[in-house]
Amino acid sequence: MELVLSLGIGILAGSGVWLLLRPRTFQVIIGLALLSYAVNLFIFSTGGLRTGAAAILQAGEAGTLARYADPLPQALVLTAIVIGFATTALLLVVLLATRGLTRTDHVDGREREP
Amino acid sequence: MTGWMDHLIIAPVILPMLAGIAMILVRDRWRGATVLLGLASTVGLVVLAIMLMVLADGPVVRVYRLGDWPALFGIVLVLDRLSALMLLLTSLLGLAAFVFSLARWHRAGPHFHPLFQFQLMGLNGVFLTGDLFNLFVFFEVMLAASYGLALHGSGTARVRAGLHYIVVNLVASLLFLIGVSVIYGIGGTLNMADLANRMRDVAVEDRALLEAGAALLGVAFLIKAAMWPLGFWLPATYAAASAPAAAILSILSKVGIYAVLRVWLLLFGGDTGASAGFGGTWLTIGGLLTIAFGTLAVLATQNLSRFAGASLMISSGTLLAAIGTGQVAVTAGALFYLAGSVLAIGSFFLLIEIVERGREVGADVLAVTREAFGTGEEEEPDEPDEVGIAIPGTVAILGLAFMICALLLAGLPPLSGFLAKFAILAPLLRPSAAGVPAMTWVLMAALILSGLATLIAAVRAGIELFWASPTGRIPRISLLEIVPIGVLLLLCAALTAGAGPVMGYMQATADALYAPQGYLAGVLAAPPAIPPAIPGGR
Amino acid sequence: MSAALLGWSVFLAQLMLVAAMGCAAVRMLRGPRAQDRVLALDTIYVNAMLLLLVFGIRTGSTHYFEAALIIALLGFVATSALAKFLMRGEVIE
Amino acid sequence: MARLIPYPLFALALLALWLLLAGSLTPGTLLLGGALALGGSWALVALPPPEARLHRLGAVPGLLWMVLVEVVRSNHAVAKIILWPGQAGTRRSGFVRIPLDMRSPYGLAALACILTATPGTVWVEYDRAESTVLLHVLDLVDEETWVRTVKDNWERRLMAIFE
Amino acid sequence: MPDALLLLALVILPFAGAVVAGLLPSHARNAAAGLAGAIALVSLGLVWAAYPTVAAGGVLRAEFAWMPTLGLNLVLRVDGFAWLFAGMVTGIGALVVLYARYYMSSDDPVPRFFSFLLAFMGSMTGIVISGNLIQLAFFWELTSLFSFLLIGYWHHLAAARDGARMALTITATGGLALFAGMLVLGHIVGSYDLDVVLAAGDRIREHPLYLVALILVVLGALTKSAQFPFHVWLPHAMAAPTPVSAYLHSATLVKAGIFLLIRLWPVMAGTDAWGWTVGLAGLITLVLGAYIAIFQNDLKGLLAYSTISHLGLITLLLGLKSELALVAAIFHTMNHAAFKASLFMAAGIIDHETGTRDIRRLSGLNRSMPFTARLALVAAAAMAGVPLLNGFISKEMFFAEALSAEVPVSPLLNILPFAALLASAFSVTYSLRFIHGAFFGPDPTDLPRKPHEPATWMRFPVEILVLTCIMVGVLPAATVGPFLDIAARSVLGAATPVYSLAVWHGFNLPLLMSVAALGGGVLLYTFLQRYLRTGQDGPPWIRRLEGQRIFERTMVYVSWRLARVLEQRAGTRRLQPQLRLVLGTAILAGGGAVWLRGFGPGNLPPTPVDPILAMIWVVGAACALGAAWQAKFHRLAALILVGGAGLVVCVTFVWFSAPDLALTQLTVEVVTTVLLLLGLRWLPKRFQSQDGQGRDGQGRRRQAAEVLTRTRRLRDLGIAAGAGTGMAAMAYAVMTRTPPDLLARHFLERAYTEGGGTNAVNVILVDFRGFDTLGEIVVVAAVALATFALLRRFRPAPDSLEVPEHQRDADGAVSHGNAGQPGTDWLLVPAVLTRLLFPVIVLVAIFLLLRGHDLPGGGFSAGMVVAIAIILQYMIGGTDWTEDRLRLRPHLWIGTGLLLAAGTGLAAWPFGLPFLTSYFAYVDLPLIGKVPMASALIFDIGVFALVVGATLLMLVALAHQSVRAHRATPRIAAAVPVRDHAPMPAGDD
Amino acid sequence: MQAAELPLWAAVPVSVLLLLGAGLALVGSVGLLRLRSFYDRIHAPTLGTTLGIGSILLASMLFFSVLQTRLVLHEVLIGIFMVVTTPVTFILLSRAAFYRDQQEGNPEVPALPPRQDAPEP
Ligand code: NA
Ligand code: NA
Repeated sequence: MELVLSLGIGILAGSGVWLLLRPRTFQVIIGLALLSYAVNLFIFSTGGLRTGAAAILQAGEAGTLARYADPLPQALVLTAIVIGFATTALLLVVLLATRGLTRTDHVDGREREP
Repeated sequence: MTGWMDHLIIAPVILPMLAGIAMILVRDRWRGATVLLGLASTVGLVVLAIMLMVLADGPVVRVYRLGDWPALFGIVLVLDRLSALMLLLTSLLGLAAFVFSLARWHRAGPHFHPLFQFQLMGLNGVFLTGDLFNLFVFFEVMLAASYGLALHGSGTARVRAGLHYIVVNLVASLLFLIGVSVIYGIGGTLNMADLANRMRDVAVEDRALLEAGAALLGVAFLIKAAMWPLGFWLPATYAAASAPAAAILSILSKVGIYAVLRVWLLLFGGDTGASAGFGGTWLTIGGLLTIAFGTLAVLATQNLSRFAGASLMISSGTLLAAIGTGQVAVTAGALFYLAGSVLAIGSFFLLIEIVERGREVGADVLAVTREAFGTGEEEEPDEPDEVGIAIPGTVAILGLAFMICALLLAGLPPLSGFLAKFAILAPLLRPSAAGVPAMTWVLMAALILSGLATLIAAVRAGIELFWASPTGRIPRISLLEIVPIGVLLLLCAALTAGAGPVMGYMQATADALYAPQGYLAGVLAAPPAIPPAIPGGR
Repeated sequence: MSAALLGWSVFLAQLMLVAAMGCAAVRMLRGPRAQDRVLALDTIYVNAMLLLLVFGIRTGSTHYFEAALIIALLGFVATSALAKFLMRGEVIE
Repeated sequence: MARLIPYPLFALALLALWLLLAGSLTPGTLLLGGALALGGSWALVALPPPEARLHRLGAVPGLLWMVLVEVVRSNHAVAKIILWPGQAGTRRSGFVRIPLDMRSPYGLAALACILTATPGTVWVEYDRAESTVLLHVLDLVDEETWVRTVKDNWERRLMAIFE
Repeated sequence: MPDALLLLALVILPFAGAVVAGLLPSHARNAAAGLAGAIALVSLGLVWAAYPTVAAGGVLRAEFAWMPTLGLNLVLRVDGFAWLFAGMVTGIGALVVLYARYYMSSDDPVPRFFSFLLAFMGSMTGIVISGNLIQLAFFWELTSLFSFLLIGYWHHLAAARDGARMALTITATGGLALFAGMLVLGHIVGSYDLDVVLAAGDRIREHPLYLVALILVVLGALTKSAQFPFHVWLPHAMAAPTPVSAYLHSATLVKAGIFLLIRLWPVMAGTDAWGWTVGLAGLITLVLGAYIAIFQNDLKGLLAYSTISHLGLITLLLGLKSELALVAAIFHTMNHAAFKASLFMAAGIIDHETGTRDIRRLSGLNRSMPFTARLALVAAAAMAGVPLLNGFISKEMFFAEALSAEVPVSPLLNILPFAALLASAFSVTYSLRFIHGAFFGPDPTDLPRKPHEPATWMRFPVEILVLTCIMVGVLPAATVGPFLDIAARSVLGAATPVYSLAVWHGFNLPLLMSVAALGGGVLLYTFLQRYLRTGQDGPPWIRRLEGQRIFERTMVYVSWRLARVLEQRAGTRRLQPQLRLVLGTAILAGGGAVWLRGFGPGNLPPTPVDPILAMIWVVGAACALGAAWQAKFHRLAALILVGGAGLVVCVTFVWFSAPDLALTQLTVEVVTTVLLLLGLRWLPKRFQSQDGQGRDGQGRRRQAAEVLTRTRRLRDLGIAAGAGTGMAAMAYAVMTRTPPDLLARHFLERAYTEGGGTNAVNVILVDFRGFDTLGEIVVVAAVALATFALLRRFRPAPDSLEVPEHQRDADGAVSHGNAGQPGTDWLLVPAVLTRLLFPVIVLVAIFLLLRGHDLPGGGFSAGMVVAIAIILQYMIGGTDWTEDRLRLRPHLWIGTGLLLAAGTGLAAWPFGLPFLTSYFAYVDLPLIGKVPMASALIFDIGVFALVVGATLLMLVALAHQSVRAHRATPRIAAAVPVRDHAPMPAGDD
Repeated sequence: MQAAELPLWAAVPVSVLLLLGAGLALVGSVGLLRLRSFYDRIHAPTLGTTLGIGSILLASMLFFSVLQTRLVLHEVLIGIFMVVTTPVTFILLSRAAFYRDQQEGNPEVPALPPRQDAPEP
C-alpha cells in the first residue's frame, strides 16, 4: 500500500512542480494546489497507514495505538489544509491584481520578449 | 502558576493579537481608537521585551506550558536570551515603523493596523515557540501578515513583486512542512528540546532521512534569510513595499537566521551525535555566496530601496557564514552584528522613503550615466566663487541620517557596524595552533570587500542625493517620521558605546546556544501550573 | 459464510465503483467540451460518495458517513458553480 | 402561530433532519433539534421562498410510489441503451418542448426533481412567458407521447398537491 | 590632572566641540571659530601638560573597557612620538582655525565647517594616542570620513564632490586593509594592545603571516599618505577650502600613514619585504611627485604634488634599514608640516585676495602684497632645502641616508642617490616656480579681484609657521632638538642612534648634493620657462596618465558595469528561474543528504496493495497529470481535473482513518473551486494558436525559439521528475519505518480522560495543540484582511472589463443572470431548491460544530459549510438579491471568532492557569441529562465564526468585482465582439 | 463490531443491493464514456444517482441497523439531499451546454428563436 501512496504523492508533487515552473499565473496556482495535496498526504503518511482505525474513542476510554491511528499527523494536516486554503485565496487575489495592473497573466507581470 | 509575572512570556503574542482583534472589531469607524490601540500595543511590546530580556539574562530558561500540558506533548513557549533579544529588536523596530506609518502610510489602504499587529504577533511567536510545528504556524502568521503589509497600498510594482514573494514563500512553507513531517516521522516528537535530546539515539539507517528532512527545513529557512540563490525575491519585494512595511519586513529575513540558529544548533550543535555539525560548511559557503551576490547587487543597483535590499542580503550572508563556522565566539559576534543590522536596515528603509520623496524620478539613472560617460571633467566648467549653499536643516538631518546608515551598513566606524565585523572576525583570528583555515580568510575578505562595496555605492548615492542636486524639492517630513529613524540610529550608537555589556549578553547567548543543556533541562522539566487533581480542571 | 459473502460483494462493489470513477475520469480528460468535464466531475463525486458508503460497510464504521453526507449536500455547489461559469462567464453576478 | 413558526411544515422537516443526523430521540436531542428547527425556519424568513399552499398531502405517497416505479423502469431502459446500443439502432434522442399548466414554483421544482431523477429525461430550460419546459430525452420515440407522459403522469398529480 | 582624564579630554573635547558647533546656527561664524580655536588651544595645553612625563621617557596610559572579551579596549597612550604628533595636530590645528576664521566666507555655513574640522582633529588625535590596534583602525577610518566631509564641503562644486569621493574611496579602502592587517597582527601577537605588539617584534617578523600583515598595513599607510600609485586622490582633494588643505593635506591626515609606518617600524621594518614595499613606493613617489609638481598651473596643485613628493621622501627614509633614517623621517615630517602648511595658507591668501590660484594668471603680487610674498618666499625656500631653513637640515640627513643606508636590493642602492638628487632639483624648480610665478614679473592683468594684503590675523598663522622654519633652520638643536629626541627615543628606545642636529657638518657629499640640487633646480627652471609659458596642463610625457580619469574609469567599470553584468548573471528578477533554483536547491539538499548516508527503505514489510485504492490512485494520478497538461490552454479543464485529484485525496484520507481530514478537504475543495472560478473571469482568454511552423522569414528564429522552449521544458520536466521521485522515495521510506508512537500514545490516552472529547484529532486541535489552531485562524484572518484590502484597490484589465460574451444574446444584448430578474426563468427551479437548502445546510453545519469534539466535524468544517451555504445563495440569487436579504458582517464574524478563541484561552488566567488551559465537566440538566461543557467547544465556536467571516470576506469581496464591473459598463452594452484572444507567443514557457 | 457478525439473512440482501447499486453506477459511468453526444451522456450518470445510490443506501441502512441492533436511518438524508441537489447541477449544466451550442449554431440543438426580450411579468 505504501508504494501506491508514495507513487501517488510523487505524481502529485511532480505535476505540481511542473506547473509551478510554468509562466502563467493560473498554472502556478494550480501547481501549488497539486503540490499542497502531495505535501498534505506526505505529512499524513508519517503517522503510518491504518485502515478502519479512525481516532474516535469510546466515551471514557483511554485509547491505544493498537486500535486507533495516530491522530497527530491528522491534526497537523488539518492546520496545513487551512493555511493552504487561505494562502491560495490570497495568491489568487494577488494574481488577479497583477493581471489587472499589468494586463498580462505572466508571472513576471510582463511578457517576455521572444 | 503563581502570579501575573508567569504570563509575561506569552504576553508578546497575546498583546498584539488582542490589539489586532480589537482593531478588526472597531474597523475604520474610529481611526483614533485604532491608532491608540496600536500605540498601546507597540509601546507595551517594547516594555514587555525589556522586562523579558531582564528575565532571560540569567541561567534559567523560562518555559510557558500552553494549556498546561507537559512540554513533551503540548506546545511550550521558551524564553531564553536569544528569544528575548529577538523580541526586543522586533518590538523596537515595530514601534519605530508604527510611529513612522502614522505620518501618512497607515492611510494608504484598509487594514494596515490589524495586519501590522498580526505581523508582530507572528514574529514574537516565532521567537518564543519551542515546538517545531508551532514554529511553522507562526511562520505562517508572520508571512500572512507580511503578504498584506508588502501589498499595502497596492500599485503595479508592489503587486508584481508581491506575487513573486508569495509564490516563493508558499513553496518555502511547503518545504517547511515536508521537513517537519520527516523529522516527526523519524524523531517522533515536535518539541525541539526533546528532539535535540533524541538526536544522539537516532538509528544509523534513519539518519539519512532525518538529515534530508533537516536539509529541506534548512532550505525553507534560508529562503527567508534570502541566501543565494534562494533570495532573489527579497530586493524587489522590499523595494516595492511601503516604508514602514519594508522596515518591519526587514526583520523577516532575520527570522530565517533565527530559525537556523535555534533549530540547527539544537539538532546539530555540539553534542548531538553522528550528525553534529551537519551542513555547517554549506551554511558558510552559502553565506559567502550571498555576500558576494549582495555585494554585486549593492554596486549594480541605482535604486536606494534595492540598495537596502542588497544590504540586507549582505547582512544575511554575513550572519550565515559566521554561524556556519560553528564557533561559539563567532556566533556571539554574529549576534552583535544581527542586532546592529536589524536597527540599521530598519531605519534605512524608513529613511530612504523620505529621501526619495523629494527627488525627481530617474535622477539616480542620470548619476551613474554621468559618471560613466562624463567622468566629471566637462561638466560644470564654470566654477564661480566658492561659496556654499546652506542646505536647509531638513536635508542636513536626512544627510546625517543617511551617512550614519551608510556607515552602519558598510561596517565603518564609529558605529556598531564596525564593532560587529570586528566581533565576528576577531574570534576567527584568535591565535591557535592549527593556524588559520582558508575559510577564515575568505570570510574576512568577503566581510571587508562587501563593506567597501557598500561604502562606494552609498557614497555614490549619497553624493548624488544630498550634494549634487540640492535644487530638488526639499522633502516635507513630519516629526513622526524623523524621530523613529533618529531613535533607531541612537540605539545603534548605544550599541557602540555599550559594546562591552552588549557583547557580554551576546556571548552568554551564544554559549547557551552551543551548550543547550540548560535549555533542554528547562523545557523538559517545566513544572505544571497546578497539581493534576483539582476538581473541575485536570 | 456471511463474512465471505459480504467481503466479496463489498470488494466487487468497490471494484465496480472504482471502474466507474475511472470511466468518468477518462471522460474528464477527454472532454471534448467543458460541459462534458463538469458532468464527469459530478459523476466522480457521486461515485466517490458511493465508494465511501461501501467503505463504511467494509470497515463497519459510521465515522465516514459525514464525508459522504457532505458530498451529497455540497458536492453540487462546485459543479453548479462550474456550470454557471460555463453559461455566464461569471459565478456570482 | 404563523408568526412564531413561520414555516411549520419546514420546521418539522428540519426537526426530522436533526433527529436523523443525531440518530437519537433523547429529550436533549429533541429540545436542541426543536430550537434549531425553529431557528432554521426563521432563517428562511430572511430568504423568503415563494408562497406555498399545500393541498391533498395524501396524494404524496402515491406519487412517490409512481416515481419509484418510473425510476426503476427508466433505469432499466437506459441501462439497456448503454449496454447494448446496437439493439436500439433506431433510437433517436432529442429535445421536446412541453407546454405546462402548472405555475407553482414548488410544483415546478418537484417536477424538475422527478424528471432529473428519472434516467432518460433532463430538464433543460423553463420558459415562464410561454409556460413551457424544454426537455432532452434520450429515447425520443415520439414527442407527443412524451408530452402526454409528463402532463398526465406528473403535472396533473403535482398540481393537485401544489395548486 | 590625572593621566586618564587628560587623555580622555584630549580625545573627547574635539568631538564634543564638533557636536556643539554643528548645532550652531549657520551664520554663527565667530562663535564657531572661537569655539574651535578654544578647543584647539586647550588641547594643545593638555598636550603640553603631558610634556614632563614624556620628556622623562615616561608613557601616559589609560585604559577603559570597551569590548574586553574580544581584547578591544579604549587604550589611550601617549609616548614621546605620540606626544610630538599630538602637539602638531593640536598646534597647527589652532593656527588653521584662526586662519579659517578669516578665510571662510560668511555666506558659507561656517559652523558646519568647524564642526567637521574639530571632529577631524579628534579623530586624528585618536589615531595618534591609540594604544590599541583596532582602536587605531577605528580612528583611522574616522579621519577618512571627516576628510571626505571637509573636501566635499563646497559640495555644489563638481570638483569637490569628485575629489571627496575619490579621497574617501581610496583612503577608506586602505583603512579597511589596515583593519584587516591589524586583525592579522592581533592574530600573530595574540593581543591588540600596542604595548604588547611593540614588544613582539621578532615574533611578528618571523611569523608565516608576516607578509600578509605587512602588505595590509602598508596598504593602509600608503593610501593615506598618498604614495604611488594611490597618490591620485590628493591633488583632487585640493577642491577643499584651503584651511583644510593646510591642515589635512600637509600636516595631519597624510601624515597618519607616516605615523603608522613609524609606529610599527620597530616591529615590522628591517626585512626585505618592508624595504621593497615601503622603500620602492617612497622612491617612485618622491621623484614622480616632484616631476609632476613642476608642471602644475594651480598653486594648490603644485603644493599637492610637492606634498606627495615630500611624503615619498619620508616614506623612502622609512623603507631604509637605518635608525638614523627614521630620525630623519620624523624630523622631516615636522619640517614639512611647518613649511607646507604655511605655503598652503599663503596660496589660500593669494586665492582669497585675487580670486584665482592659476600661476599663469598670477604675476607680480610682490608689489600688492609684499609681506605675504616674503613669508611665502621663506617657506618655499625651506621647501627647496635652502640652508639656514628647516628643510635644509632634514634634506641633508636624507642625502646622507640615501648614500649610506642599507637597501634590500643593490640596483636600488645605486640609483638612490641620483633619484634623491633629481627629486631635490625638481623641488627647487617647483619652489621657484611657485614664488616666481606668483610674486614676480609684471603686474597682473586679468585678476578677478584687486589684490591687497590680507587681514593681519589671517597672516598671523603663516608668520608663526615661517618663524618656526627659520628658528629650526638656524638653531635646530636648541629649538626642535629635545622634541625630536624624545620622539625618536620613544620609538627606537635603546636603538636610538647618535645624530647631530647641526647646520654645518663640514664639506661632505650631502652638502655637495644640496648645492647641486639647488643649482640644477634653478637651471631647470630657467630651461623650462618657454615650455611653462605655453600654459599646457600636466607634465610632459605622462600627461595621458591622468590619475583621476584612470580612477574613475576603473571605478565605473569595476564597481558598476562589471558588477551589473555579474549581478545579472548571478541573479534573476524573474519568477521561473527563482523557482527553478529554489526547487533545484531543495532537491539537491534533500537528495544530497540522503546520498551521503545512503538511502534505504524502512524496517517494516510493505503492506499488501489494496487493488481498489490502487485504482483510485490511477484516477488521481490521471487527474493530476491531466491538470498539469491542461492548465495552460484549458483552465477550466485543469480546475475540474484538480477537483478530481482532490477528491481522490479525500478518499485516501477516509481510507486511512482520517474522517476529519476528509470533511475539511471536501469543504475546502468546494470553496476553492468557487474561488478560482471567481478569479477565472478576470484572466485573459487564451487559445492555442493553430498556425503551424514558420511560414515566412521568421521561420528560423521561430525554430530556434522552439528548440529553446523544448530545452527549457525538458529541464523543467527534469526538475519536476526529480521533485516527484524525491517526494515518493521519502514518503516510501518514512511509511515503511516504525511510525513514531510517543505522542500518539499520549494523545490517544488522554483525549477523553483529560481533554474531554472522544475525537482525538479535534481534541488535539482545540486543546492539546490549540495554540497552533489559534495561530492558524489568525493566518486566515490576516489573509482575509489582506485580500479585502487588495481588492478594494482592484483595477481589472481593460479587456476583462467587458461583460463576458456568455452573457450576450445573439444580437449582443446583455442578459441577466440572477434569479428573480427578467429573463432568468432558467434559474427559477434552482433558486427554489437552493433557498430551501439554506437552513438545511446551516443545520448540518451546526451539527458538525457541536459534535466535533467527539465525532468527525468541528469548527473549521462547520464554518466552511456555512460559508458554502451563503455562497450558494450568492451564486443563484445574485449579489444584490442576497445582500438585500442577508446582512453579513464578515469583519464582525472575524473579530468575534478571534475574540472567542483568544478569550477562551485567556479565561484560564484568573484561575492561575496558563493560556488555553481547558476546562470541561459534565453538567446534569433536568430532562436532558448529562451534557458535556467543555471550554474547547467555545474555542471551536470561535474557529467556526472566524472561518465563516473570513471565507465570506474573501469570496464576497471577489464577487463584488463583477458587480462593480457591471455597474461600470451599462447593462445593455454595444455588441463588441470580445474576440481579442491572445495566442501564445513562440517560446512562451 | 465487524462485518463478520452479520447474520446471513441480512448479508444476502446487503450483498445484492451493494452489487446492484455499484453495477448501476458503473453502467452509468460507462454510458458517460460511450454515448456519443453530450445530451445523451448527461442521462447516463442518473443511473448512479438514483437507483444506484438508493440500493447502496438501503444496503448501508440494513447493514448498520442489523449490526448495531438499532434503526440506522441517517442514510435517508443522503438520498434526500441527492434528490434535491442533483436537479440544480443538471439544470444549470444542461442549460449551459444548450446555450453554448445554440450560440455556436450547433445543429444538434434547436436553432435560436428570434428572441424579443420578454416583458416583465
Ligand atoms: Na520602499
Ligand atoms: Na434524468
